[in-house]
Amino acid sequence: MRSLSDEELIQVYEWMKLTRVLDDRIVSLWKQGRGVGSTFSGRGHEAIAVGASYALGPDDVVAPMHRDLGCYLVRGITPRRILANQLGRATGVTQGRDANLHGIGDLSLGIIGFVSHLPQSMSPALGAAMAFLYREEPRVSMAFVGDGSSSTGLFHEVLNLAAVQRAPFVVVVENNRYAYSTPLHQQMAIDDIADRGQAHGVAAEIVDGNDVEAVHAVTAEAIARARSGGGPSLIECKTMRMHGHAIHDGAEYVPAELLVEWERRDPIAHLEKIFFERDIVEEALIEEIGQKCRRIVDDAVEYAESSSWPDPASLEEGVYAP
Amino acid sequence: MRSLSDEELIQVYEWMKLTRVLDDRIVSLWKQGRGVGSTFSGRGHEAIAVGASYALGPDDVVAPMHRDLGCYLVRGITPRRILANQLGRATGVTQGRDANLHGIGDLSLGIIGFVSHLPQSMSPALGAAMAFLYREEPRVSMAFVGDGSSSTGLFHEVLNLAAVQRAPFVVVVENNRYAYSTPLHQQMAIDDIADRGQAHGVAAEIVDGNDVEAVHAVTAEAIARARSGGGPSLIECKTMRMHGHAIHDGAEYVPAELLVEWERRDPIAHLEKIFFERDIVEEALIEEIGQKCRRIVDDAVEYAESSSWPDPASLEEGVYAP
Amino acid sequence: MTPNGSSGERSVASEEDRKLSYIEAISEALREEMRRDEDIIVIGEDVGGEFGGAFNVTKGFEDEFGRRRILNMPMTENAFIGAATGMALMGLRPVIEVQFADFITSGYDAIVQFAATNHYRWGGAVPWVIRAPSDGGISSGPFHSQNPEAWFMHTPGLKVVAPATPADAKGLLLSAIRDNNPVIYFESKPLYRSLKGVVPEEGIAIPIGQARVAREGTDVTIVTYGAMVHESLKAAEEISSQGIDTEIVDLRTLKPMDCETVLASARKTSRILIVHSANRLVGAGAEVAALIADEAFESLDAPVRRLGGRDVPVPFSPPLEKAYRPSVDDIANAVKELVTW
Amino acid sequence: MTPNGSSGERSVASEEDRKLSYIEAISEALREEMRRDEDIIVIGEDVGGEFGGAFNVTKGFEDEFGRRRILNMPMTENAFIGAATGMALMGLRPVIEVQFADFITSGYDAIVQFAATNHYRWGGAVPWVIRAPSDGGISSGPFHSQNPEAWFMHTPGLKVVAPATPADAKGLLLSAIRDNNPVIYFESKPLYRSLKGVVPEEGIAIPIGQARVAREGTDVTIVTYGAMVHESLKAAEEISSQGIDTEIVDLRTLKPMDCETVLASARKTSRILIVHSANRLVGAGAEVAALIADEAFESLDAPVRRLGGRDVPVPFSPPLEKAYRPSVDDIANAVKELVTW
Ligand SMILES: Cc1ncc(C[n+]2csc(CCOP(=O)(O)OP(=O)(O)O)c2C)c(N)n1
Ligand SMILES: Cc1ncc(C[n+]2csc(CCOP(=O)(O)OP(=O)(O)O)c2C)c(N)n1
Ligand SMILES: [Mg+2]
Ligand SMILES: [Mg+2]
Repeated sequence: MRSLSDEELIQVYEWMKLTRVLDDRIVSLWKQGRGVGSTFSGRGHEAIAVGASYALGPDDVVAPMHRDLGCYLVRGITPRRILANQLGRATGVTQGRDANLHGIGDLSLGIIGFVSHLPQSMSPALGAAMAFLYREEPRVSMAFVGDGSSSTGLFHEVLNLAAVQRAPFVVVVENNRYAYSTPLHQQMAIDDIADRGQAHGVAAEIVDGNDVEAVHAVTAEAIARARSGGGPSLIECKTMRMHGHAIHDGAEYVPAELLVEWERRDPIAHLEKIFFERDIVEEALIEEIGQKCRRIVDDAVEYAESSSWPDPASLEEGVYAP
Repeated sequence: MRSLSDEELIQVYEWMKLTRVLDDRIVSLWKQGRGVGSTFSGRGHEAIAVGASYALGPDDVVAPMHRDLGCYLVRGITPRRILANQLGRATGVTQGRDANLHGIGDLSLGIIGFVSHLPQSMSPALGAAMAFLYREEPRVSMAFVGDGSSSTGLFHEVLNLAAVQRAPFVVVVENNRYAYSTPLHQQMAIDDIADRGQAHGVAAEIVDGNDVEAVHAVTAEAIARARSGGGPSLIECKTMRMHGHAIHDGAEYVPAELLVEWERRDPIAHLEKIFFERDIVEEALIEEIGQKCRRIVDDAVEYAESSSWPDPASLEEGVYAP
Repeated sequence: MTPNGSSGERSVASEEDRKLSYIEAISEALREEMRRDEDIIVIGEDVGGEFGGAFNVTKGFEDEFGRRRILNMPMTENAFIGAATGMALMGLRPVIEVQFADFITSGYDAIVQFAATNHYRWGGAVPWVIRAPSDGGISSGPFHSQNPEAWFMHTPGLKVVAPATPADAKGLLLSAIRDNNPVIYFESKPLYRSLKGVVPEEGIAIPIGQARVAREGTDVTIVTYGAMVHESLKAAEEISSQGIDTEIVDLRTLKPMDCETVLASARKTSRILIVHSANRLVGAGAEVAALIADEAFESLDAPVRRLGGRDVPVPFSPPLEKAYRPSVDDIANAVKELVTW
Repeated sequence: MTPNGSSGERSVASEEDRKLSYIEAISEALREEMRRDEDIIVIGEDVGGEFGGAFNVTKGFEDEFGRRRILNMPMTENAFIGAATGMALMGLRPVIEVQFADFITSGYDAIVQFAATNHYRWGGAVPWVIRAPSDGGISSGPFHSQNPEAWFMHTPGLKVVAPATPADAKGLLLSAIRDNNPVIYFESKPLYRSLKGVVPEEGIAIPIGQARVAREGTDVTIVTYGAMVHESLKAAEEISSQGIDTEIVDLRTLKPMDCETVLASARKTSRILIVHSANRLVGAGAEVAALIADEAFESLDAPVRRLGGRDVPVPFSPPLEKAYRPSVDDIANAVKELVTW
């Protein structure tokens, strides 16, 4: 299950750590009342968001969602732009038009921004893959969705269409056991979301979503297959949502044991353990990376909080493309 | 595969024959320019429509569609009411409000009328099953859909929800190899629609849709399971659409060999062969049944054509229930 | 308070007790109806468990009514609204919660194609209610702030209500549940906890199709509904000091609309402003304006004016959203312009 | 006709040749654009093969352009409209066919939530067109006769066009395809083969947002679009013998609407009738009436009148459908009433 060199693994760790530090900071800003509107935490999803994105090439396209902070970062959206977006500033990706991680799209970085209606960004992501097919470009498109999304009709329409078109398309399902307050067994009568691939002739695989090496290896394989004309894949990453659905949600409906169990499997701690076991890095480097991440995030907070608000006079600009 | 007594099989034959005679008559009326709007033929689907409906009890509910003339008949909608509906008369089931077989619903007969948006009647049919669960009534609900419908998102949402609720619900897929002009391989990358059950934990079975005994046996089993708390089933009936999509469609896109092959497997001729092989009926009875059906249909045509048109003054009546 | 309390005591006590927030009034109406009628079930995402919905409207309902009546759904609006239609056809009265009004589009076919047309087509009545938490003004961004009521007013076969007060929230929900047709009940999120009001304990149903004169006046009429009723009331207070006497018609029901009340007020004041938070363009207000321009034309002394959301997705950032929505100032200024026209 | 023919010869020959039916004009526009621009692809149900769509608009296209550009879809409107959005984001220009305008609701989220809002939110342009065969009058029943344009006019970020003539059908399709935004192009089924007209061979794009005065007149204005332009023209001819001189404004684009042309005509004639086949209630005409009642109020000499479909599902049976739709007589009578008002 190793598809990453030691150096790459350290890079992956840096992204995961930055994701965690930024995520923690967002949570604390909101708890302090310094946020605007609502926000989401992707705590626990770092291995998926980073591991899968890291397997993509620069010309590939990805449609991340609300738990995928790490993906935005890996693709090149800076913490400054993300925080400014979350705080509704003119310097945010959407210039104050869309909320938290919604709408964080940037074609120059190959990112399709999502809308709340889940999983509506799956189909544009598939469309990107169909455009690559049409133009005979060796590019791949990837979409992230949750367990909840896997019960929607659109999820199935998209998988089926991807299979019929043999599109270079990879779907990463982040099965974090809950859709808002609704546990898996109230959402579906199957054990593995990967089984949904069979309904459409889409190759499917299950992976430990808290093991970044495993996530990367499986995704990299799916991407390679897609790139060489082998069609779409579905990858189910098993994980756990470690905070509430959104910032205001205390998630009292989640049994405490479940959180304890999954805290033990924290993806970042897991990777650190691997580092020590395999003697890849010294503790000092871990410390250093942590500090670097905190500096980046400190800077981003300052940047975002001192950024100006959008000009109300710009309200009606940009609805239409010129 | 035998779940019907000889007598029942003769009854089933009568329904299939009546379906065929009425269907043929509708086609010829429209070809003669005596029709109103468009219409559909269900030729080739008689074993499915009749076989599956015949397995239901009087208190069960069914949501048939545009190829299921036989189902409406078995449930008790008379040829008079059907033809009057197709001709837009005040005496039709929808009093001239809905077209051809659309909207042919009648709660007193346990029929939910369908809308064009496919397969929108699946979810009300599931809702009926959920109402039976809630009221602890030993009733079952059945929905018919085509191969085309099995690729829609709603199909999957409904199967999933049915499985989670363990609803007494049976879905009959009429896989007639085409959705309008689109052949199966352009619709899906799988061979058997039954595979779609696995995505949701729904028991699935494949059956020869031109063999009414087989259709009945499999459906009866699924109904019995549903009625005793065993949850939903998916039954894929393999068949062929023998005419164009609708009356105006010459279906030039269908290879002639395919039609020749399936004509050899005509469900009514197949049952007649069984009758002779098993020595169940004499030729005279077949002849008699045919004549009876033609008389019923002649009467229905006369009734419908001499029925009055709806009163334009009634246009705005009935939009709302009192 | 006991039912035996003297009437004097009772009314004092109850006036105190019976101040409910807008959202409490919704919960109470639903709970009372469910106690009264076993055919009522609740269906939607996250409505069950300890949680009781994204806004906790059905908190505690699963405990009281059991899991069979409080159906937690997977994220499948199209399927579960359609399923509710089937339940309704079988004689139940499902109350559907869409988590935000914005997500009603994910079940659009089930609503506008199936449920809305069913009774007309073959006579099967569909007595369900969709509770749709709508409207913005609270930095929720383009997908948690929408006001889609106009789409459903354009759809034959639906009824559409939009209460502006706790008493109406309760009374209209009672009527919506008891109605034998599909009713979309638009809740005003900005009023959920900010607005309190006296709510009769005994369920007093507010008839569907009746507007309410929220303020009597003689100089100008504001026709409005939902949260904008309160912005309009504030504006009216503000300008009353300048001697302008504003009448405010709270539509309460958008479909079928109470044309008589609207026209009577238009004929009385001769000057009309229409206000809503939904997009102005082809919104509910366009219909009101068209109605007045046709049937009260002779009475008009000034142009029929409309204020509504701008023709952009509801923006997230506070300064943008503020510019997007009609404000008390916008309303006051528009009224002043009309009066001096 | 050769490009080298003398101009005299050419115009005679071309006038003859160049009479196309409304639907031929659509096919021609699409074919010409596809020859010009490799980024244009066609996507929809049954659009490929020998068949070329339910109305054969793309018949022969697969032969000419290959299967890679003519994408036959499974019955998955939500997915394939969304996929078209993704293609558009990658720089292609998909032309989507929904088989009937009625089925556009099955892809509602993909249209109103994703595609419409995208450019505003993060700047990704979505240059697609949805071709939507709409309107009735030909006994197609409630689900093959709908006119859903008002819903999309209410939606920020979309453009909406509705050509009434073969020349406009071609010219507006060219503009829609070249536009960098999502455009919904409503085709009028009743005009498909019944209406012929001269269509310029060279693609002359009709700008989006420009109305057309289809008939000049001085006494009264009819504002209309689509098939009702022709019913209005007939009514105008009929009553011209009674000395009533009717002006007809064909909107052509519904969003963004050409308010100037509408208002100019309203100010000129002072009497307005609005006509469309879509449900009158909260329809496109409500917006036109509201616009006029506001901005041309001073010029009005009579109430602003509207004729539209009744607030019922489009009925199937001919006598009912006839009663449902505005007729030439209805239009003529409404105009006469306005003129004598
Ligand atoms: C179509 C639709 N319906 C309802 C919602 C409200 N909603 C937001 S997130 C969510 C749960 C999503 O669960 P899942 O897909 O598992 O993602 P997670 O939040 O667990 O990562 C719901 C129901 C929505 N966003 N879209
Ligand atoms: C949502 C939706 N999109 C498009 C159509 C147009 N349409 C009518 S029938 C049909 C094909 C249906 O195929 P299938 O489900 O296999 O049923 P069959 O007609 O073959 O029995 C299509 C595309 C529709 N009815 N509904
Ligand atoms: Mg989840
Ligand atoms: Mg089929």
